[in-house]
Amino acid sequence: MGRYLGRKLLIYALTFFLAVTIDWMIPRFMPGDPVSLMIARIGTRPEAAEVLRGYFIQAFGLDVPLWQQYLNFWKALFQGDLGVSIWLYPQPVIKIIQRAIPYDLFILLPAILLSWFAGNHVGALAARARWLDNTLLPVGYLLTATPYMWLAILLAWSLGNVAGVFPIAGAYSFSIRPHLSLRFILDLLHHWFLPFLSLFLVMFGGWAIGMRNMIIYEMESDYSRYLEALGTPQKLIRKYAFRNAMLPQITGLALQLGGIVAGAVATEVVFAYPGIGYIILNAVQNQDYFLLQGCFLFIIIGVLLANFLIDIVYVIVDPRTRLGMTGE
Amino acid sequence: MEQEQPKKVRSEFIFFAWRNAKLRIGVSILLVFIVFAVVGPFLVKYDPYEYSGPMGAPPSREHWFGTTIFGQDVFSQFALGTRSTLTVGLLGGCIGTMVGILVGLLGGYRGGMLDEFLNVITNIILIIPTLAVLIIIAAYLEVRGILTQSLFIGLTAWPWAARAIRAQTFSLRVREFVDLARITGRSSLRIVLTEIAPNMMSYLLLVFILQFGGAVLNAATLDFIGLGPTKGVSLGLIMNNAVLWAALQLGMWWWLLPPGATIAAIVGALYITNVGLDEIFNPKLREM
Amino acid sequence: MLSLERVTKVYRLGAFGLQKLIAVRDVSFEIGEREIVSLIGESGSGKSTIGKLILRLTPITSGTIRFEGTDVSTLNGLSLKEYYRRVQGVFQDPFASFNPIFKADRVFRMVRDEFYPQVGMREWNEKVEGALRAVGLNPPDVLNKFPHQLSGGQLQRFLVARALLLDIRLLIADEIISMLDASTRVDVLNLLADLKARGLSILFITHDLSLGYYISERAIILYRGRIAEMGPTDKIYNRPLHPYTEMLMESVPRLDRKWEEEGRIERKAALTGSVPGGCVYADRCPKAMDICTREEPELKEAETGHFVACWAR
Amino acid sequence: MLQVENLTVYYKTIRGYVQALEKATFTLADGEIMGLAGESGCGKTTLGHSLIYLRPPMNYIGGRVVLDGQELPIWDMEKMQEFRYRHISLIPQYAMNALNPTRKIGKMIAELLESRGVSYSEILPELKRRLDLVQLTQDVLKMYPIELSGGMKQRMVMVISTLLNPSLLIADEITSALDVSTQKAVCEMLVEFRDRGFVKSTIIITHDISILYQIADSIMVMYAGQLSEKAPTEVVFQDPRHPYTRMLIGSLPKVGVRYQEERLRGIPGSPPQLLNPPPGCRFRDRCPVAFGRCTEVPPFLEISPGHSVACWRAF
Repeated sequence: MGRYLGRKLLIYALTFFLAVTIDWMIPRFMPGDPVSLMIARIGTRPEAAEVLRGYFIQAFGLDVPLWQQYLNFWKALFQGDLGVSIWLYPQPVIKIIQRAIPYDLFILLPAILLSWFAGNHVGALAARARWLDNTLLPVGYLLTATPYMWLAILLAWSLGNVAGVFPIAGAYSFSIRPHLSLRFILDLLHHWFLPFLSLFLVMFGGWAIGMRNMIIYEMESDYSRYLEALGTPQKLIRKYAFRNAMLPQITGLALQLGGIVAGAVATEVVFAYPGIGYIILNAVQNQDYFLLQGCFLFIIIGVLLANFLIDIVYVIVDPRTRLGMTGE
Repeated sequence: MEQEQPKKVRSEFIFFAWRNAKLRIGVSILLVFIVFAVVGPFLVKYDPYEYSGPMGAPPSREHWFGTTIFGQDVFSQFALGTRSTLTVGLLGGCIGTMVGILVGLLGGYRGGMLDEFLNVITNIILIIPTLAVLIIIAAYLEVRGILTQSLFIGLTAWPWAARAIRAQTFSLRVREFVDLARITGRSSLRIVLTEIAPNMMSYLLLVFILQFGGAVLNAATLDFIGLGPTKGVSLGLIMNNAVLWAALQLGMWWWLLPPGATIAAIVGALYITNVGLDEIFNPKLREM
Repeated sequence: MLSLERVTKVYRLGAFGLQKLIAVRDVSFEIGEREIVSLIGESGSGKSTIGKLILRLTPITSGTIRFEGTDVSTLNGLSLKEYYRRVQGVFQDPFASFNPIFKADRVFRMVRDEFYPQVGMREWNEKVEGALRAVGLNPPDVLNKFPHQLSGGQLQRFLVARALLLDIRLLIADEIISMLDASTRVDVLNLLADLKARGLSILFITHDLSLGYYISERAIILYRGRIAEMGPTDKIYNRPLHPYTEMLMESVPRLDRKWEEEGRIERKAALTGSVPGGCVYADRCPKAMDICTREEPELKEAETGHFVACWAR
Repeated sequence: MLQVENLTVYYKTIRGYVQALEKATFTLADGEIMGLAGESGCGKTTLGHSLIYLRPPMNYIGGRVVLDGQELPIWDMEKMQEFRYRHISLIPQYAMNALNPTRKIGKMIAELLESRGVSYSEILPELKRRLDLVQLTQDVLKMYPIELSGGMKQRMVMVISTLLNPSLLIADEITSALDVSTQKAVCEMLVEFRDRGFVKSTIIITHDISILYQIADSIMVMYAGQLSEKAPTEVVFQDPRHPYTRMLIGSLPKVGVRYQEERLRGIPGSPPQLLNPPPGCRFRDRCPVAFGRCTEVPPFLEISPGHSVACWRAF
């Protein structure tokens, strides 16, 4: 078990190292001079441009040797200093991200966990009921093939615009100031529902299909056949198959995280939901590179943490990893 | 009668391929869009960004898919966008598959430290969310074209393919026919190309189809955030503009719905084709 | 002709090759001209690894393998090809030995591509047909077919015919009949005897003791990568010196006497298995002494040509 | 006591029915260990499995199976449920993978038994006794299958399969994956299970006839989906009457026989395709003594007590 987690941790550490390096490298080694580019795009008067240039050179730390820039970058990182935003100047990037994170968790955690839970159960049901299988499969494939933002658009248009049941922008109404009251919480949930639903639906399709295929595979495996030959009721065989089919689904969750992040970004853009995704959109539109870099790092950290959590869960549920019998 | 066996094998494949409804449906939908991507831009009457009609008009005879809030013809954008989206998918899918094949075959056949190294790299890139990297790269690129976009999408999408191909190579490498080729004095490269790769053809096709679908989705997401090609049109970009210019609030469904529906249909058709092919290649999944 | 001197093979396992598995340890033996030697062992004994080492399919960890005086590990490129011209192998699974998507006679074409590119097609085809007849196959029956259209026995003969196309001196036959049906097994076995009559030497790797007796003059008994006993086949079979060989001889289901007729071996001994220091068989050995758990016995000549690695002898 | 009459089972494929088992008729006495031998694809596994677990693509075509005076509804997956495990049990060929990898073995047995309405705690003392008998420590109940070696798993499955004292046990190729020494131990355990009354009768399916010589009371030889010969073990080896049996036994290398002294012969040719097998005796093409009558299917007739043959030359 120690070996298994140790190996994973090593990979995560390397990943983080690489991600930070990419983050540092890209503005420096991409063709073109990012500083001039930014100034040109911001398009201020010449005097201001000089001031900006000075600021940028200092902020990037471009006036010292490369290796020192690199070390400084890490140092600043550990002090929580991700630079200052251009879009919301002079707010520090980290503050902006900190504000957005609760919204992301609020959307992502329920969407991931519920879709995973529901998808697995419905998929397992589909594996034994033919009518459900025949309807679930096409629907499931269609859902996984749907771009996140389009499902979001579809929901916003149908339930928001046409039916007018749900609001289609923001995390809460403009008319309310955030405070702890039932009215505010209900308003929050009202705004939360559509983005949540669109994420939930796309992911649900993938989990359901994955579970259905895995369970059929497990039901064909040797241990299932043995139990069947001994006259075991289907109920127990299904229970075993379900349990064992869950294991690859857990690994699948770790692998899907990257895609889920992308989905969340797109969904937030559609609903103007103030999470990291919405910030990214604004950063892109305002050429706010520091903010982009910060978002990138936070996404990596989040994904790595989630991966590690999933690993721990996996070790708990699969005896084979506990006994050190498998390497991967 | 014995002599006819090989023909029988092939005809059996065609028999199953034809009988497989999933494959038939998937391939037909794909064909429709491919034909449209090729022919569509010739049917277009307007420049996609030209202000050619009334502003925000619903579909009409003159403007089949209506107009944007600026009076641009949505159908023109849509036809060109479908072409560029399919191109990115095809190119990105090709690049991703190629790199995956290269890394997977190399690591899987060679083994040892090289494999160990490639494996760690693969795992790392697998964990990093592709989109985040793409966003960072795209943001710093001054000029973004379809080619650069495909390149970057392909270069970040290969890890899972490499992993799957590596596993396949591993299982093929220890098969006796590989040993037999080795004691015939064949070089490693030739063995990989003439013994191992041909046995994975069906598998590589499946990998490519999935990479294709993934590339289409990735490109759409990038375009939608505003990091798509700086010139030209794409389906993601149409949605991006629609959302930015409040098509949602204004209820301009003709601007919002066609691009996403097309992406969903293309990717869905790819997935269904994939399942169908899998059933044909893998007799265990055939329903008797 | 072929000699192995203190050959050792260690596999590296686990992440970054940190774990080691000793598959073959300090194995030395020779194969002479026109000789069939049986290499007998259970699963995990390292018998197939030795075959792979001789065929250069896996690199040797230490020790040397010499073929007609040349160190095999020094071969490369052309000299390795010349080696393969003289030393060939046939493997256990006939169906896995053929690339399933190509016709079976592709293995012949490969030999021509690599070794005889200058030979004309007609001459080559005659040569192939000659080789096929030599292994008891009727060329029109088996040529131009896919592997799955042929039987396991036919495929194994096919591979022997492939080896015959070269000027081979030594054939490594790794469990070549273990996957064949009883009715065709013995024919392939007889084929090996015919090859010997044509002047070939054969290393016959098997787990089936009765086959080893039928075909070979000398036998080598392997246990966990070490040679336990080695010598003339009839001596090993009729008067085994190593307790492991004794146990094997008692356990093998024979058709001439039943298990009940002899004293039952201690069942527990057959069922446990942990790795100690000293003699690798000590934990299962009914005759184990103190020294057996401390020091590993060397292979000693107990009588002329009959070697055993056991402290009790 | 098992009586099988005209049991016919085909495999359904896209090209038609593979006639894997054709009109098998035989009886198995209480206490009998019968070896079922034949080449791969001769239908021995089909016969074994159709007695307990006949599921698609296997198709029941006809015939009767009577166990201890009761007819088995082998064509009905549901109705057979009652008989499985309690009356007929199976040690599968894939015994190494037959245990759920993510359940502790004891827990799995408990759930299996409870699902069949048997109390685990009541049977536990007997289970432990049997573990002792097959040289497994009681700790295995607290282990996961992956912690056991191949031989240990094999024995574990033997104990599980026979825990409810079935009347008939079908052991499918249980020795083929084992080493010589373990093989012997497992075989002797099978005999001991019979001797102690854990099972009444046993069918051992194997391609290794020398194993059967060691432990079987009788041997039944199959060829291309048809029964060829059934007789007490000694008779099969001393006085085989079917040419196939004779040639098969003649081709087996024995310790003490070398090619220089006695060159053994295999059986030329290969078995017919079972998709459209030729009419009559299916061994006809390879048989050295075939004659005109062999175009008719020979009946499987008892020619002396306990010795049945399907060959026109033997009658």
